[in-house]
Amino acid sequence: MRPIPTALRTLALVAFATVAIIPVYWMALSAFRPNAVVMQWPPAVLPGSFSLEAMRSLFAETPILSWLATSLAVTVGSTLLTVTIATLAGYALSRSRSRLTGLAGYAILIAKMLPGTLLIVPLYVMFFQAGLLDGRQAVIAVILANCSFATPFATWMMKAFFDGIPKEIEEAALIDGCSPFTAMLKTVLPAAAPALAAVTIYVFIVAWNDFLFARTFLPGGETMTIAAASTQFLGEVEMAWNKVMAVALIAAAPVFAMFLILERQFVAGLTGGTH
Amino acid sequence: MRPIPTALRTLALVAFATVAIIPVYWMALSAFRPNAVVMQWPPAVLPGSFSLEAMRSLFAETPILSWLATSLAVTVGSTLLTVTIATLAGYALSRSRSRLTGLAGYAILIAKMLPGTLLIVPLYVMFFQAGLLDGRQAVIAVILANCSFATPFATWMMKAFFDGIPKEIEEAALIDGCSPFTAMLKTVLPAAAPALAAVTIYVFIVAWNDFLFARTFLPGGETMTIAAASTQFLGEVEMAWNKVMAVALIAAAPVFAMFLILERQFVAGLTGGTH
Amino acid sequence: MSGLEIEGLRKAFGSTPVLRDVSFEAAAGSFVVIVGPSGCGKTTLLRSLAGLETVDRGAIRLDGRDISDLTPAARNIAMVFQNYALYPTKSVRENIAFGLRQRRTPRAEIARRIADACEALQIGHLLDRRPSQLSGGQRQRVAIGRAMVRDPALFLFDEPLSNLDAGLRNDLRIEIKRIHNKMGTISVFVTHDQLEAMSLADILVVMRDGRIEQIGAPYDVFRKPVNKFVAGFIGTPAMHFLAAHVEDGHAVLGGGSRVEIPSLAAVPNSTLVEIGVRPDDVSLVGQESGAIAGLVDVTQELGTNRLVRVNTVAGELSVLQSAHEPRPAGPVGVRLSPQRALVFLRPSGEILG
Amino acid sequence: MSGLEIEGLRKAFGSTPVLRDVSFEAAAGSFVVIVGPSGCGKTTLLRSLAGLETVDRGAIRLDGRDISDLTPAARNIAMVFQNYALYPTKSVRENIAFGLRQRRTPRAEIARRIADACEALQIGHLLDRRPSQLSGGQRQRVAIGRAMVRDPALFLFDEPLSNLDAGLRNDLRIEIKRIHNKMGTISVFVTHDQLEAMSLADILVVMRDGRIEQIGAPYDVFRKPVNKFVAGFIGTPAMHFLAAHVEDGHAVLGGGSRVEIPSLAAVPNSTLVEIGVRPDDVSLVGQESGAIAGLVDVTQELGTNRLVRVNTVAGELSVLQSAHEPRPAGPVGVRLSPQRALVFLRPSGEILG
Repeated sequence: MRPIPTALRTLALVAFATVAIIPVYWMALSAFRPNAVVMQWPPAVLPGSFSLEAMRSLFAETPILSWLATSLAVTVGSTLLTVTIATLAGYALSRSRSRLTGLAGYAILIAKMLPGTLLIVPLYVMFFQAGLLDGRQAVIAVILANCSFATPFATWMMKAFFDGIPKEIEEAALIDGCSPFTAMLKTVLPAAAPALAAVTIYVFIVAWNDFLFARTFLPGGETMTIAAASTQFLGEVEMAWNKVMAVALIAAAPVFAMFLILERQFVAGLTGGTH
Repeated sequence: MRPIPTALRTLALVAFATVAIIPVYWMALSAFRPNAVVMQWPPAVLPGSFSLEAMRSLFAETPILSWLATSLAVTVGSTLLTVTIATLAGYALSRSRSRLTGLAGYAILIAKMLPGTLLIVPLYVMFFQAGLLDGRQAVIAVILANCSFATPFATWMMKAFFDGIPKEIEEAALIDGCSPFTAMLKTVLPAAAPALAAVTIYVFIVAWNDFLFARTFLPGGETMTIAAASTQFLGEVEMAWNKVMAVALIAAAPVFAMFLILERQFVAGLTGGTH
Repeated sequence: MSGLEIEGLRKAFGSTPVLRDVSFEAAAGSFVVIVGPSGCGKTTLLRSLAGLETVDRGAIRLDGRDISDLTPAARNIAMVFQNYALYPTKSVRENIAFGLRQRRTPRAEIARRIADACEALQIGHLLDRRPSQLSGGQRQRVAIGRAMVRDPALFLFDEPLSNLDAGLRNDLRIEIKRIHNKMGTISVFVTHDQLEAMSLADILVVMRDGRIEQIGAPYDVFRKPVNKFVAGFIGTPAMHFLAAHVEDGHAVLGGGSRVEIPSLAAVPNSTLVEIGVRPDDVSLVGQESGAIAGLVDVTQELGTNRLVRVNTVAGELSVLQSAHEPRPAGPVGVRLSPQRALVFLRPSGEILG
Repeated sequence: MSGLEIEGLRKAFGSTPVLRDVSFEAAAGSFVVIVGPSGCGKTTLLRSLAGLETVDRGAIRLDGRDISDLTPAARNIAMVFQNYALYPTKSVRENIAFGLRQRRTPRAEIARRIADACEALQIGHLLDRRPSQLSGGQRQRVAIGRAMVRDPALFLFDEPLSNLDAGLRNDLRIEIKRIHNKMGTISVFVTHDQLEAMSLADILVVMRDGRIEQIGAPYDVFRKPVNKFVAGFIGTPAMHFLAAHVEDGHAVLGGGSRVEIPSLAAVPNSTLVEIGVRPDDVSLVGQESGAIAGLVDVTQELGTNRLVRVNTVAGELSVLQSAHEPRPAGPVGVRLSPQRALVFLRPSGEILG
């Protein structure tokens, strides 16, 4: 039986592919074309006219290496901080029986919905008052902001995963001679490896791609992340579109790489199963 | 048994609360204070010094009503478009047995990870070439961009929910005398109401809060969304911080309201159960 | 012909055959139970009857009409699913009425039929609830009611009781049989539980690997299985098998015990066989001559009876004895009842005679 | 004293009492099965023995030592969980060795004990696999092995077989009993399945609502239940109850049938009672005088036997008869066996005499 007609299904999938896949395809294509080909109308939709012109001028004319370094600092800092908090809080929420837990879970659900735009104004004011927005130490502000943004969902992911690890496993360890702390360390944490990987990827991607916090808090120039820098050519009168696409592609590459490497853990972590 | 010490749990929850809740609290507090109180150091952390000064000057001195109207147009458009595509594609993916489905599911998982920053450059180029970035019609560009960003996760949510509705329900309807199409319409769609609500909220929030696309595609001035407008005061030499917080609060209010109204459906939709 | 005829059904998923030439007939009013281990094709067979699967070859005739190519809606059948498959957003009343509404049954007639179903299934007080507010047993009652009001020519049951606990399962089994007896239509019931199958069936269909192994009345299948698979699958506690070879009309078991079995009289010497023994066809005796020597392993009280597992020189055996008797321990003798023992050929597993 | 003594255990979750003064003793080597409907407190009792729950009052003594306040690690117990609770990231070998490693058992000793467990449970070929690569039955074998190698003073089983299917459940039941017999420690086994409880127990503990209703050998509990709850809970097929009142040493049933029951001789007239009748204590006879008149409702084949449900004037009864006999239908008579009938007082449910 086919409960829905094939035509409808095909249509839906094509619509989906159009909105989700084509922009990425177009970016990859344009980054390796001469600007003239990119600008022609109607556009050349099939691959062809390979050129490294954009890449070469990028490394020659922009502080792209410094942007990448800033991105790396922000990303590593945000990831370490967030994963630590999310793991501890997620475990605490998952294993606690008290009323407080229900409330905290509720708070997370709300906080999960808070977008960066909502956070940025109060964070800006707080960081400014704390003197964090001067020069290079603004990187710390970006890290804290990313953490503030990513912690709720990361905590929720860890909690959901810990929820899927039966508490009987720790109880078996207690009976087998462990203390509560070693029981967690030796039985639950190893089992949570897929969730840790998933949360790491999530925070990595959020932090690496952050545009809002970096653009708002960082002073600019060389001290800018690659993701934020990638948009700064937009709207110029004479745009080198292939160059813009090349920056965007370089900014996107680590995300794709990370995803492809850790994809299996990530899926396991998302689906939350221990088996 | 308490598998983890109370101290550790408390610490984790406090860390969580700090990063996730305090900024919101601070924003709500500051929006209703005189600027002098907001700026004082050390900050006054408890409520007090109520004032409507910021709100009043906001409505008097900025085109805030036009910003709200633009936000509304962008949000309604994005939501309608995305929910329609996500529902059809999610149902098709959930009920199809073909190989194609596995591939499409995989594509969604990847696309889910693509942040707005990655999309923006190719989208800008495409929209520019299509002539969508002139004046007020740029609102359409923002709608398409939001849809491109939100569709993968929305589709995944709908698919996950449809997956939780046993196909036997449609089969029972077939046996009870329905055609495949009426079976879906009369039995599956009503059951998917919580998922529709959840996806609607998700897209609504994404679109309402979008900063990146609005800031990049919209011409500015009166044609700007409230979320994007809320940050444009940051970095001014003489900041009226309470005014900034007030804009941020107004920008956030509909999200909170929507969340509180539809919260029950949303949770049901997230957890994906029909029962 | 009035009744259900299935002729040469074949179906494959990709290159995996799931139904290989399945044929049987059932007269009007019979209760057919299809039983077999998981993956034997029983559910696919049922779904083919419903029209939820298309078959590659073969015909399904209901009351003389070929329904093989009809849509599920046009077959005049009703089905009860394992997971109940109630419409989650509709009330119990709307669930039951849905099929009748789709067929534009008059309002008064719908009300009358719902009232009948409520009486038969004691679900009258649930009519305004949603499925999510019901227990598993209540949900399945409603699903049975939804099938019943349609007054179909064929009732299909796809393991309807396997999500329920033991007590409820037994109650609902009796109610299903009662409703079947009252309505007089044909029912086809799929289960993997052989005791459930035995207790419900007029016609028992035992399947394995997409084929029908045996069809018959439950007691006939129990007493005269056609092969070792059926013998081992049907019956609780399960049959034990002892390897043996034939010598002058006797079965010579491991350890050398000889048992004279009537059906072996004409079998050539040295034929390899297996002797199938049900726990109620053997008895514990002293360590006397002629008995198979063994050691009591584990005893299990069952209430009126007791099941004694004995490790004998010929293999493992279970013996059912009255719980009145003293609990055995240590070395014992086991005596088979030669009239009741079944003989299977090795390695084919076919029954002898 | 050697053995397990439990004295006056009480526990409440909030204001809901789950254990109300639970006491029993079990000698060394006994197999105790705690059985009862869900929510009766049986699992809480077991977890209290393990130290996973603290009790509000009462004492637990194991071989004379009060273990009530010890940590789970210090109690020298082992436990098998319903969901197996294997360590998911460790191999089977590491799972089994974990408890011994934590206790710094020498390497050679660990290897020896693992070898023993592998032999007893036939899991030698699984040692290098992960739990996720095992079937449910294999996982539970490994969990039993993990408990076994610890050589504890007390084995705890928390419904270990309820996630397995019927055949496997029976096999593992026998293996658990075998291992228990071999090791000679005390086992406490919790289940909601009364047949499993009967078949495993030396000492059967029937619980309801946080209290122990009856303790005894399985056959004694089956034949001499202390009240209607235990009588109805223990035994398959289940006991039926017929309302009656006493008149001159007879029970007068609904419809007026009179049955002389020895234990009623000294009971005052008009006392309200219920007569408990197991299906194997009644027989079908013709519609002769003295028999209870009834109509056959549903018959269920069970293999060697057949269960016949009869609607009588006195109430619903089930009759177990040999499947050899012709299948009954229509009006019949039912005769009780007065010696086997149990009499319960109404409304208390206490047994008479």
